[in-house]
Amino acid sequence: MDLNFNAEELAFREEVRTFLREKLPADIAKQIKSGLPIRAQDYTRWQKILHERGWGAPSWPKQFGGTGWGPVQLHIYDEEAAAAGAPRTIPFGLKMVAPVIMAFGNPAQQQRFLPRILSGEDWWCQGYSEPGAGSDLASLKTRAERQGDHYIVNGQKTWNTLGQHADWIFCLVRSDPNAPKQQQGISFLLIDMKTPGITVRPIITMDGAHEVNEVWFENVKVPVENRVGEENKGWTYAKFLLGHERTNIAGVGASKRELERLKAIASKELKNGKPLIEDPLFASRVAQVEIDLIALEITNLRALAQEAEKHAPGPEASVLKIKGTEIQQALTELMMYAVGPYALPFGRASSEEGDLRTVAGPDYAGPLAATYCNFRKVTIYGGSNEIQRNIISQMILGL
Amino acid sequence: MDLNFNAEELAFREEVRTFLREKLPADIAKQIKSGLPIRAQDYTRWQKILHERGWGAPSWPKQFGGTGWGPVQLHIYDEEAAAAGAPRTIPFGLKMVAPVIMAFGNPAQQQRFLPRILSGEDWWCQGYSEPGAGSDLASLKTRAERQGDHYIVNGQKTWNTLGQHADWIFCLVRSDPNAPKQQQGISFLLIDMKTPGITVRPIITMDGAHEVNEVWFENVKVPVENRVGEENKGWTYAKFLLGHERTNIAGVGASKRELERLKAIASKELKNGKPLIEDPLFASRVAQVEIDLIALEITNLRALAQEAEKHAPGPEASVLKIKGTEIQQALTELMMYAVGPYALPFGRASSEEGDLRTVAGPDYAGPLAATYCNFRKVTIYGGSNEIQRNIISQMILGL
Amino acid sequence: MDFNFTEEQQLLADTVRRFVREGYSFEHRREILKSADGWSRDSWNELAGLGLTALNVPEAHGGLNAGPVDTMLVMNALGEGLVVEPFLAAAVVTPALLSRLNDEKAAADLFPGIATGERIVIFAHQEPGTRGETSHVTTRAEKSGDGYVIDGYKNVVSHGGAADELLVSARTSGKPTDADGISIFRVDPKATGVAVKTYKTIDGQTAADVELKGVKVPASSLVGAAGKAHSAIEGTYEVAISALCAEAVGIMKAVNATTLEYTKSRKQFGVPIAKFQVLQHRMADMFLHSEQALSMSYLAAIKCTDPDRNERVRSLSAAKVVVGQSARFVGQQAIQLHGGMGMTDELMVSHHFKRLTAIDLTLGDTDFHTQRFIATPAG
Amino acid sequence: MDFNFTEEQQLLADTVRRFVREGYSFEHRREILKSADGWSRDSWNELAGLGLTALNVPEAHGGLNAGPVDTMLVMNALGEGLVVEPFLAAAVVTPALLSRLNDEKAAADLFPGIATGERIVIFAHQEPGTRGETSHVTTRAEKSGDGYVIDGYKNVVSHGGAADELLVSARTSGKPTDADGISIFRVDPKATGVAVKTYKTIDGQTAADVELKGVKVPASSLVGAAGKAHSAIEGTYEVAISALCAEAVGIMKAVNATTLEYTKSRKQFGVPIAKFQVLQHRMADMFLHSEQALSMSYLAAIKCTDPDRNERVRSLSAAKVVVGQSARFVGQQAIQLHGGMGMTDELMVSHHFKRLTAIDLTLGDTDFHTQRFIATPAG
Repeated sequence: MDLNFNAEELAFREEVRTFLREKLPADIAKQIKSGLPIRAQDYTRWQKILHERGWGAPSWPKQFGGTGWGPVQLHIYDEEAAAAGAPRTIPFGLKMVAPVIMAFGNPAQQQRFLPRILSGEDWWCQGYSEPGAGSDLASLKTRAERQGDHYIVNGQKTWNTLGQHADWIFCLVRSDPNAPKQQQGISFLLIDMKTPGITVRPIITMDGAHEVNEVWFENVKVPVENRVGEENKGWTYAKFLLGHERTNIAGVGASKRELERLKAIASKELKNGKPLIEDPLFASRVAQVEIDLIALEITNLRALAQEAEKHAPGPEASVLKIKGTEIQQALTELMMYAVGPYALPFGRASSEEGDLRTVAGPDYAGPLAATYCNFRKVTIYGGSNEIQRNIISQMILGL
Repeated sequence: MDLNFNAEELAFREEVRTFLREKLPADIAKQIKSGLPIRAQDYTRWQKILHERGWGAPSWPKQFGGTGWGPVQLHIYDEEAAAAGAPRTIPFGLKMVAPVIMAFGNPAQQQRFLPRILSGEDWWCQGYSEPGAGSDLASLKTRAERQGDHYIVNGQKTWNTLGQHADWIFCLVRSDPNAPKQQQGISFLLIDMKTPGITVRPIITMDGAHEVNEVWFENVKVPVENRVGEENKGWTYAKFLLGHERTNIAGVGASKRELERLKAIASKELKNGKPLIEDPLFASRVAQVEIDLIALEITNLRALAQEAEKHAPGPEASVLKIKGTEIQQALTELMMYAVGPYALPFGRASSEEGDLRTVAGPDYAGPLAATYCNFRKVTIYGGSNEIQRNIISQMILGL
Repeated sequence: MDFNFTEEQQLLADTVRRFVREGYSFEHRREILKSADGWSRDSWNELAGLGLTALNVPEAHGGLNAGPVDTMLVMNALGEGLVVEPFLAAAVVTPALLSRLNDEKAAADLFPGIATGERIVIFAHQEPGTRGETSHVTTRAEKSGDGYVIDGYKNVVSHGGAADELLVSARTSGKPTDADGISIFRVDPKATGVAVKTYKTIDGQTAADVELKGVKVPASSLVGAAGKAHSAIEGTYEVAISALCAEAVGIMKAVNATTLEYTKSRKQFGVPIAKFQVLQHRMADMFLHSEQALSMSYLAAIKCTDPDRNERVRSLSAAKVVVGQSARFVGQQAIQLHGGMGMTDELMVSHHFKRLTAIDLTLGDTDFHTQRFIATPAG
Repeated sequence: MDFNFTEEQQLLADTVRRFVREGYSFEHRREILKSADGWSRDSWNELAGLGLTALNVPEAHGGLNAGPVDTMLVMNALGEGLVVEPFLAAAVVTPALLSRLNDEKAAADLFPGIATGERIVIFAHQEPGTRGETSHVTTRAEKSGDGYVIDGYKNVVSHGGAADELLVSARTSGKPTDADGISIFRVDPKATGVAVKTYKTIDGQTAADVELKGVKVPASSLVGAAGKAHSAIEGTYEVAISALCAEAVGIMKAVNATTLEYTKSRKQFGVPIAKFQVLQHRMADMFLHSEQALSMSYLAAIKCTDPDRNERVRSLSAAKVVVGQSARFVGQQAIQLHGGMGMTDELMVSHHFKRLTAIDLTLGDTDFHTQRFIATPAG
């Protein structure tokens, strides 16, 4: 047993670090390390840089232009990128629709869509959730009626993340309303966001951000050639996609970066004239998160090692999701409490402007309350933590 | 609104305090204030003293020899008695069977049983739970077959508290196995513990104590005159009894006494050469319990005030049970941690001897781990805290 | 022992509740939030019309001379409606301070306008690094000729931008955290050297940073005895905590009700999510928390004017701890149980959540009050 | 990165697990607990026969020179069976100490008997007030003629009553918590002035208080350099923590399994209680805790011999915190989910619970290790 990386893995880490040091734009890294949002164009800029290096799709197999990295390399890459302040991967193209197209799409679809995802030319978004159908995804109602070589799509999707920037949306639609079971009669469509009849309506969240949308479809014509796989078999592809969604869910690298930020803030803030980090209660709260994070890091490595052997992430991913998100929330909470009343001035987030105005107090205080509010989502989305506990009790405990 | 007691209530409190100061035997108070068990005979001794004063049954109406006190007086009495180190009331006679006999027993039963409970002559125990039927009490299996003017009782009761000292047991038995519903066909019997066929087998708990028993009935003859109320209507009386069981469930007085003991111990124990109570983390844990207890005290007073107006405790009792027991457990836990490794020497509890040997370390360390273990029961018995949360969600939230 | 309210108190509570229900809808509040000032003079006048601005003003100065229990009932109702007008800052805190400074002239000058709601007077005390410590004052007032020159910085002053006049705490002697040496000055926010930077806060309220640079004030602007303001400030602080606790309790009540409603109507897998035992127990815990918080808001109201300082401090800090922890639990779980919908600006629950968050960050957080409780011996 | 064990390690783990399953039933253990000594020489000899007493003894002295990972696997299995024989005290702690003291003569004297299991040598270090602080030594050894006179008091020495020989830490110079000035002496428990008071502990193990009153020992009884033992003691302590963590992980695994079984079979209102979602999530949380604890037991095993002191201390304290918190949660919830049955002496789960409780109280509790973690800067 050896928790350390081997020589080969260490060399790879060095390669990643060098690349990040040389190529990661300083303005982007600064924003991220300050807890500030970046602009859509920054994500694309970074994707193009990665693509140039051949690292546009770390998780794809080589045949489609991916790196072919194994789980440990992927992990090293993710952690280093997070620590350096690289943008997170917007998953909808690279990690969601692409694996589905690779596995179930036809060669024409693969050639048409994958290279543009890799290069950052196409921004994808997700059309899964509908109002009233959260965890119960299969109850979706958006209709697709076949008319010749087109489907006519009508309905409404919600919780669509960053769709305002998207060129394409992948959608689950009900193509057979008479199927005997909910899960049957669903098809998987790729839809050009420029198609007439699509309306994107912002959902403003309590942190003031425009991160999610409702997407309305009104008689939207979608060529049949944009259907992935068989008609009415979409649920199979949807489940496949959800199995891929949890990649790097533990978020250890990003949490380490945020822990450092927390410590930096708590060293600057004063309590009774001394740095807050020296207050015994606050120090113990920081230590608790740090210790939990150390444990999560190893639990994550164990899951990786298992994945490397079995080639499939198991229900253990639920453990990573729960602990990972609890730690993320604890970090945002402690940072907010660290600045006390200066967390209150509301620097409204705007990913358009790539900035978050600090209206009063130290620069670092600006985004903290908004981020705290925003991070309430992490225990809700991607299968709420309650759902994750259901999964553990069913899949691991056998209940 | 006034949280303070009025003049009349204050005068009553003074009366109680004076009585306790003068009449509570010092040896008993010392045991209790040291967290040590007392002997069965000590409970009886104290009951006789209370009886002499006319306070043998604080919660009974005057007509049966009770004090006729209202909820606030009862509360004051309970709190003062707990603070002074008086024995807790063994509830089975005074608070469980007696109200049932008063409400549903015939005059002969009332005259026969109640005075001997009041005087401490009869020690009662409870025959409710059975193996396999915990919270699901109505599924009980102990059979009572009518033969002339007797019932023949066969079966097994468990979690019988202190039955080894008991003169009488009240039992729920199944008198009609063919009743259409579980709750029907149950009768409520009073059984002399000296009747042939009764065997009391100790259940030793993990703290080494003999506090609970199994009670076996083998062809035990019980005169029909010992049945309370109607045959097969016992479930009604059982429910009535359970409604009375939660009296003083918050246990604020006893917890205040234990909090003082915790502080005393933490002032004597050292950490880094200073009193443990000055350690910032330990102090914050003590403060947290103390603050929770302050809140519980007022929540309890609010419930009392409501009870005084409505003359019936509501589902709010579940709030008191949950918070009360959580605080009790926190106190036993902190006391154990306060003495550190000296909690480990196992001073086996023995309520027979009324003592608990400290085998090593300071006297106060002796009972702490055993008490910690013992107090795991408080969130289990009297309706587990999970059941209490069910009650809140059903009866208060209407779910 | 008596948990009943007087008929007048019941009436007051009903009146404010009716105002919130009928005159302060979520949509109406949304319009107010969008406005430049971030609060509504019309709504303020309505509150004044109900007598709320006079509530804590002595009778001698045209007020109702009500007590903390009345304030509690009002804050409860205002909390439920998330009313953003400066009732706490201008009609609770300022009168509490002014009453405690024993300055008849200032009282006679200021109270009548406060009572009618015409003048908004705001106490500017908090500074960066204060963290709840009432004696933390680095702003200095130096004697200069007939008056004083004030230099310092006050931060996140609730409704500071709405002030017609400021009451500024400044040190006339002593070191930054000495209790002795703190004085209160009347300062015109438009005076030379005063810079008021107004902004909105996450909870939809407004606040301001107030910079004082060589601000000259006459000797007559001193309120109360020089250097002796600390005990008045501390007393005011306890009154403010009590009011905040009551506000949080009102919010929690609303949050629990809306969460219950939401989980009953929201279906997943064909059943209302309120049928899931885990969520039922979560809501039972939310109820438990809010019951304990309610108890402590009663204690806070009763004890915030207790003459025994230690008893007062311990009770108020204990209340702030219980309410802070409850607010955090109830708020976070309400969002969690509302799922994605709870994250949106569109539902009241996210606004309730933000105000609960702000309350925990105001006047000292849970850690601060735990430590203050520990440091204060029982009476 | 590699989470696999070698074939030899697998074999070792299987062997010990088989011993526990086949040779150490709950009933057998119950008999051992009832015996006067509270542990079984026969079982001890069986463990020795499996090579466990030689595991941590250097090869040069007849041992297997295994590492902390092997110890981890053994402790895991012994934990599951709640083996009460002195493996940790006599076959892990003592060899770790002796190896670190660099005293060839003492090593040559003591190791062979330790390796065969024939001699039980116990390290007596802890004193009242130690609370995990390794440098807290008030026992004094004063030079006197050719030797030393030792006075002091050691408390809750694990298996102290079983010792054929004691290794006693005593201060030859310095103040009570100085790292410098601590020495180790070989002491015969039957020597004049030594009083060993043996007792059973709540977890079914045995311990002793050892009083030393004017105990005369020759100069040759000093092991290692005078006054320089602290770093060896601290290193030993980390090894012991690592072993304790592994034991707790073994217990938690067993506890989770038995709780799952119990809730599946126990019916209330006609359904197995495992069907209640609240209990399902509770068990999911128990699983989560034990997974995090397992991870930390790996880290502890790898880092307990790390040459970088800060890295070692931080890792081991972090491990003790996670394992302590997990042990508390898993233990308490296991009893809660077993209901009344969990309270009884009759079920293994109550014994598991008590051992988990004891582990958290041993070698510094969660608060102590949180503070040690905070006080130790990252490498």
